[in-house]
Amino acid sequence: MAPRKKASRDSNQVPNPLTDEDRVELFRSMVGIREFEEQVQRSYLEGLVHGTTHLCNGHEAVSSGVIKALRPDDYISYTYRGHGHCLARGMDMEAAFAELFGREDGVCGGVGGSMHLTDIDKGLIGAFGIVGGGLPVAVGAGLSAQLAGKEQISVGFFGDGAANIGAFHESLNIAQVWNLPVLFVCENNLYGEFTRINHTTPYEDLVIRARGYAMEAVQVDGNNVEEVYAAASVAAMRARGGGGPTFIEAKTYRHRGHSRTDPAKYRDPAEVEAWMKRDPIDLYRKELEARGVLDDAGADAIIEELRAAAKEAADRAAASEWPSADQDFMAKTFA
Amino acid sequence: MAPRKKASRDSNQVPNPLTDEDRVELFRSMVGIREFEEQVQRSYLEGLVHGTTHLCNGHEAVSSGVIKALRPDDYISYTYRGHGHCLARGMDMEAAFAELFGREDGVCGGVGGSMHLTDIDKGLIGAFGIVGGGLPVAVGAGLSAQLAGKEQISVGFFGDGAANIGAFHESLNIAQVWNLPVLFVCENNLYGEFTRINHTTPYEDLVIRARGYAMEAVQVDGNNVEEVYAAASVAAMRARGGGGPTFIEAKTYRHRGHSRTDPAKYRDPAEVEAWMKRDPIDLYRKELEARGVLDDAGADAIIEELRAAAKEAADRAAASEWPSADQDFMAKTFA
Amino acid sequence: MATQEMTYREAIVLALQEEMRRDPTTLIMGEDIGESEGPFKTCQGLLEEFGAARVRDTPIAETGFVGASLGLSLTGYRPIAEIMFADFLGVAFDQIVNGIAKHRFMSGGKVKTPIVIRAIGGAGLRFAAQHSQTAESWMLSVPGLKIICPSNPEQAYLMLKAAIRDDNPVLVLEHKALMSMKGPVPVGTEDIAMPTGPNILRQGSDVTIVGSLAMVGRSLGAAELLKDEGIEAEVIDIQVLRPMNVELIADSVRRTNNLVVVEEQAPTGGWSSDVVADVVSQAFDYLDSPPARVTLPDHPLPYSPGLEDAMLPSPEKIAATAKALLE
Amino acid sequence: MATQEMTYREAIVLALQEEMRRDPTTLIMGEDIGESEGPFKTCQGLLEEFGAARVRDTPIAETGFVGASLGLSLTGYRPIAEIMFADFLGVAFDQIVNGIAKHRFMSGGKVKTPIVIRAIGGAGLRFAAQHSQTAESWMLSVPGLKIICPSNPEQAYLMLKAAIRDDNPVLVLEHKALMSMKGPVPVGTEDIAMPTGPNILRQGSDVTIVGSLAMVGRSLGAAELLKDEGIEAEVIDIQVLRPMNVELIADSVRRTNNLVVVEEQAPTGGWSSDVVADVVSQAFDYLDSPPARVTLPDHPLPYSPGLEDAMLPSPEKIAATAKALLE
Ligand SMILES: Cc1ncc(C[n+]2csc(CCOP(=O)(O)OP(=O)(O)O)c2C)c(N)n1
Ligand SMILES: Cc1ncc(C[n+]2csc(CCOP(=O)(O)OP(=O)(O)O)c2C)c(N)n1
Ligand SMILES: [Mg+2]
Ligand SMILES: [Mg+2]
Repeated sequence: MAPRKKASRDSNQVPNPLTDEDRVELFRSMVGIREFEEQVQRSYLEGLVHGTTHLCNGHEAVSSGVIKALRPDDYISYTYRGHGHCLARGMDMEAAFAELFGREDGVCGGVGGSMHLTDIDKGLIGAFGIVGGGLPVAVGAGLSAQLAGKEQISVGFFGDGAANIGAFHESLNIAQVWNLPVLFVCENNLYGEFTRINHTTPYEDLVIRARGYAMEAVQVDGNNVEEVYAAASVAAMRARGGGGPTFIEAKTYRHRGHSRTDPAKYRDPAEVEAWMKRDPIDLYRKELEARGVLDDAGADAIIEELRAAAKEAADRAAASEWPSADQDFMAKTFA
Repeated sequence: MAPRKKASRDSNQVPNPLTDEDRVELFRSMVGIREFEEQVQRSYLEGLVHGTTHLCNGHEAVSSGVIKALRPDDYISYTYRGHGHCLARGMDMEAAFAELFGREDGVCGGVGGSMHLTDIDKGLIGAFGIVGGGLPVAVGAGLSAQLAGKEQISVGFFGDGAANIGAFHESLNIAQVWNLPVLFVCENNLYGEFTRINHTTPYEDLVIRARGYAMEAVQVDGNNVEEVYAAASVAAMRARGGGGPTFIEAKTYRHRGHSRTDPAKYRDPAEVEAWMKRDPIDLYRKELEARGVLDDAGADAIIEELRAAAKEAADRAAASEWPSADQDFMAKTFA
Repeated sequence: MATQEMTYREAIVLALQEEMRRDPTTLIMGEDIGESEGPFKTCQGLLEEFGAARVRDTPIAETGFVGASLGLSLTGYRPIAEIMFADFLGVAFDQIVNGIAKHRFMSGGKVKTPIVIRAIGGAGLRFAAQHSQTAESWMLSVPGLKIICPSNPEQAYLMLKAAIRDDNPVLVLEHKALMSMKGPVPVGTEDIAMPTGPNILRQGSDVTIVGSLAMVGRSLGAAELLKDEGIEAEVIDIQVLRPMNVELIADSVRRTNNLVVVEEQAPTGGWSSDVVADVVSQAFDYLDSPPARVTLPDHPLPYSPGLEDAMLPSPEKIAATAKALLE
Repeated sequence: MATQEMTYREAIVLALQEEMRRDPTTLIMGEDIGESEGPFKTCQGLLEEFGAARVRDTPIAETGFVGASLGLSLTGYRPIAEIMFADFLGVAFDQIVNGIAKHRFMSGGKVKTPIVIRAIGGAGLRFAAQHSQTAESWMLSVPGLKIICPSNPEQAYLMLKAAIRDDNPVLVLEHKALMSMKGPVPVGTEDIAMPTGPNILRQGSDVTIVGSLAMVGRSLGAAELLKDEGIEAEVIDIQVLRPMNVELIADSVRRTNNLVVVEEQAPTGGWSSDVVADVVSQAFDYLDSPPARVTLPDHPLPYSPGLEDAMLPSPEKIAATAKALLE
């Protein structure tokens, strides 16, 4: 095995090195997310997805890489741009589509919507539509994990834009003071909605922010899924062992606009082009092919399979019933 | 003149070196604050001050030193523990006492109270009772100063405890991104109410927090008024020149409890003793005497004078009328 | 002054533009409002005309920039803060209720705080529970704050201009479902005054229907339905939620003897209860029926389109409620 | 179970103690609540008995620790968050209204969020504008939240225990002016239920007076004054603000035919309007007079003792209001 590129000073001690099966699984995970999102876009244009939706194309290596490093009883909080995290964690595609379509079979019965996919049984504790809003919740889950004493951890995913809001600050400080097993995973895609990071933050390397909390931190290529995995594995190991939280900055890029039909005209074409060349799925495919883990046909087959799976799941979801307006909503409000 | 101790790498370039008259003024400023607060405590025990009050005994060098570095058109925001800032800026003692006593002649007509002394004509833009609440306001005043283009600056005073709240974070980030002329002055007295900093913050040197914003920062001995002055002068010069904000951590200690009659039993007696030995007024008195700027009798005379002045101001304030409940409060609510 | 047909959104843009031209101490802050001109395009052309110093893209930090508006107002500026979705008022809440709304009073009436907070709220666009609130009831009880709600392009224009000229903190709640509503706007109006109470939009003698924002149009729709049944509804736009003044509504009720209030919020804690309570105390003897309220149900708003539609007060439901009172 | 005389504050401590003993998944977070036992001493002895893992001093970061309670509740714990002054609910507001209150609903009813937020509010102690609010009206319109208000030691004890056992987010508003009120408390009660509506504290046939928290005692005081004039007031403690249920009040009004609601908040946006609106719709034909409300004035609370006292609804003012209805 070729030596893996170092993600940080610790990444050469990855606790659970990947097998080839793991690698194929990672590839499948990313492709699954991509094909799901592509189908969401098509479904959106067909009028099946309502209101708004925030696609994560381009970010697949972050969700797939981090979540691969987790155990089944770990907790994850994420955002309105959270389809990828849910799928990487095993959310059923049909249930996810049905939620986006507002149907009864949706993972939240159609009342949550695209921004709020939640599946507590998988540790998917919530998708937060208020920027930064999920981080205190991740801290709470981290405290829970610490108290339970079962080496669980909690992960809070968030964007670069979220690093400027108060909830972020309070969360990182509390996690550090209480030495909580929390991974703060910043998906730095350089934009908060339509505004580039340089307009809102004093620098582009958000890993710097962790210094203010004296928190362990690492910056990774968020388009390199194994590098993400390695960093998350190390951080998870540290957290499970009582070593406290880690800030992981994953440099990535969103391929599409912020939401819906945003054409993202505010981005420099050269920047877009440079990043599109670094598509995390293409990169990994090349790496796996170079390593002989997958061949071209094998990779194509996976893509075909998952594209078809997404399409079928969407079709089934589109056939699902609308939720009844006569149901007992108060029972959904109060337990 | 003996070389001044270095506060930071820049402090040997203090833009406006102090004259002996300045030094006496600084001493008077600190003594005035101390005598005011001592009188507040007596008045509190006599039932003249209502509700609660937060004394700043021990912090005098911070307010006096920073405010000495300001120009008349600069802006200052501060906290419930804000009597010192107001007095250092020239608030009339009687008007301050009258406010604490809830009288008509109070600087806010008796409706503000001990936590909310405000005097806009002196640039004393507000005392904020919500921890961290004054910092966004200081940022706004800093933006105002930047837009006006008159080399004004804005200062936001706050405590160590406030460095953990969201408003702090958002304020520092905005000030840095917008390169605003704001001095963030942290009076690190090691306690937020009854809880020591080590329970709430990952370290005791809050200057570290500034790193997360890539902000210029300096730590000073908050009980050494000239060191505070020097650091503030440098930061003010930088801000006026377009160099952006500075974080100033002033290490200090409160001599009394958090508020009212809190005996502050939660503090280690050795810690209290060590700090009481470093009373900023005693230290400066010794320094001025050693330098021959003041002699013992001169220092005593200043203390006597200001003690008497505080007493008289309190007596006059106590004789002031109660505000009428029949007045037009809506006119105080809306302009 | 000329009347021009335009959308609610364009009316907002025009008001901002005219007032920013008029007064160089005005400035606007918000997320993605500069080059991107705001997610709802409510700041179209502003950056180009007024430059980056006065049209400021902020970090995602509502506490920070809303709080900054207090500092600006105390030092000679007239800041306008745009809150992209009214739901996000929650993250700036403390600065609004404990800071901005109280600062003048706590100073003994010695400072002025000319601040406008514009927030775009409301349901109907399938934005689900965290992006569909009008949110005014959160602040309805906060002394020191004015709250106004434009329900059409003319009001969007006039009210925003008035708010910008007002020397006090004004929360202007705009409704996202109204953004493309068209109507005549008296362009260039210079004689501007803050609205001080409600406004009668349709006269009628049988029942008074009061609404705000998107509920005004639905109330007018209900009036049409009622007309078909021979019932003449008077429709009133509440316009000003704070300070609340129901005299005109009480007057109307003295004529119609029946009252329905329509609110796009939960049944508890909203302004419709205030209207009922105040009207009852002012016009008790004139009421032929107990005032009725049509509100959202007492749970968060669901995402699914059919569900969202079923929750919102419809013209049919409003009309039925009014009719029931008259029976 | 034995009845024991104790203060409101001691009743809070006891409820916390008993429930934390009963259920190891409970824990409490707040500022200065550990060694210092809380600024109002509402956490006396807790650290000693339950240790620092379950009695947690937090940084000054209400958004952080209130939000953390949502994460804890989703993962098997029953967190209790103490907000030192109810006024500080403002800084945690978003987490409460957009997060905690909506999370179960948005999940399709699939998660449980057993969270208690205790907040100590209220006027009368000369704490001025930023430290004297009861603040409940900020959240009165927020579906998904329960809000309860204990007005005496027994209720402080029973309600807090019930809130801790409830599987939903409950905001328990305690009043700082009641902290040293003494009364009998049924120590060790195991049969606990969440209150679902108001409670009659004094029977009377002439007028119904409804209050909450410190206004309950003042209403009882008013009833004594009225008695001297031959007027029998029925005094009702609203107890539960959310979900609001006024049936018992409407029943009472059907007997007394007159209603006064006393609220320690501004005249707009508070629960007294909801009570009036709901009672009017349920008992319209039984009302002999328009329901009256006694509230704070529509400006922030002033500091000066005489001013503060003049603002608060006094027994005299409540009695005079009731009397005026009967004239
Ligand atoms: C408190 C708050 N303010 C504003 C918004 C509107 N908003 C939604 S997403 C977003 C940008 C967030 O950027 P980032 O954190 O980088 O995440 P990304 O969308 O790039 O994944 C904004 C401003 C919001 N949801 N919440
Ligand atoms: C948001 C908020 N939370 C809690 C409080 C209660 N409180 C008042 S002062 C204080 C401690 C503040 O400590 P620090 O910032 O260090 O300032 P110091 O009092 O030491 O000067 C606390 C917790 C408050 N006023 N505001
Ligand atoms: Mg981003
Ligand atoms: Mg401190």
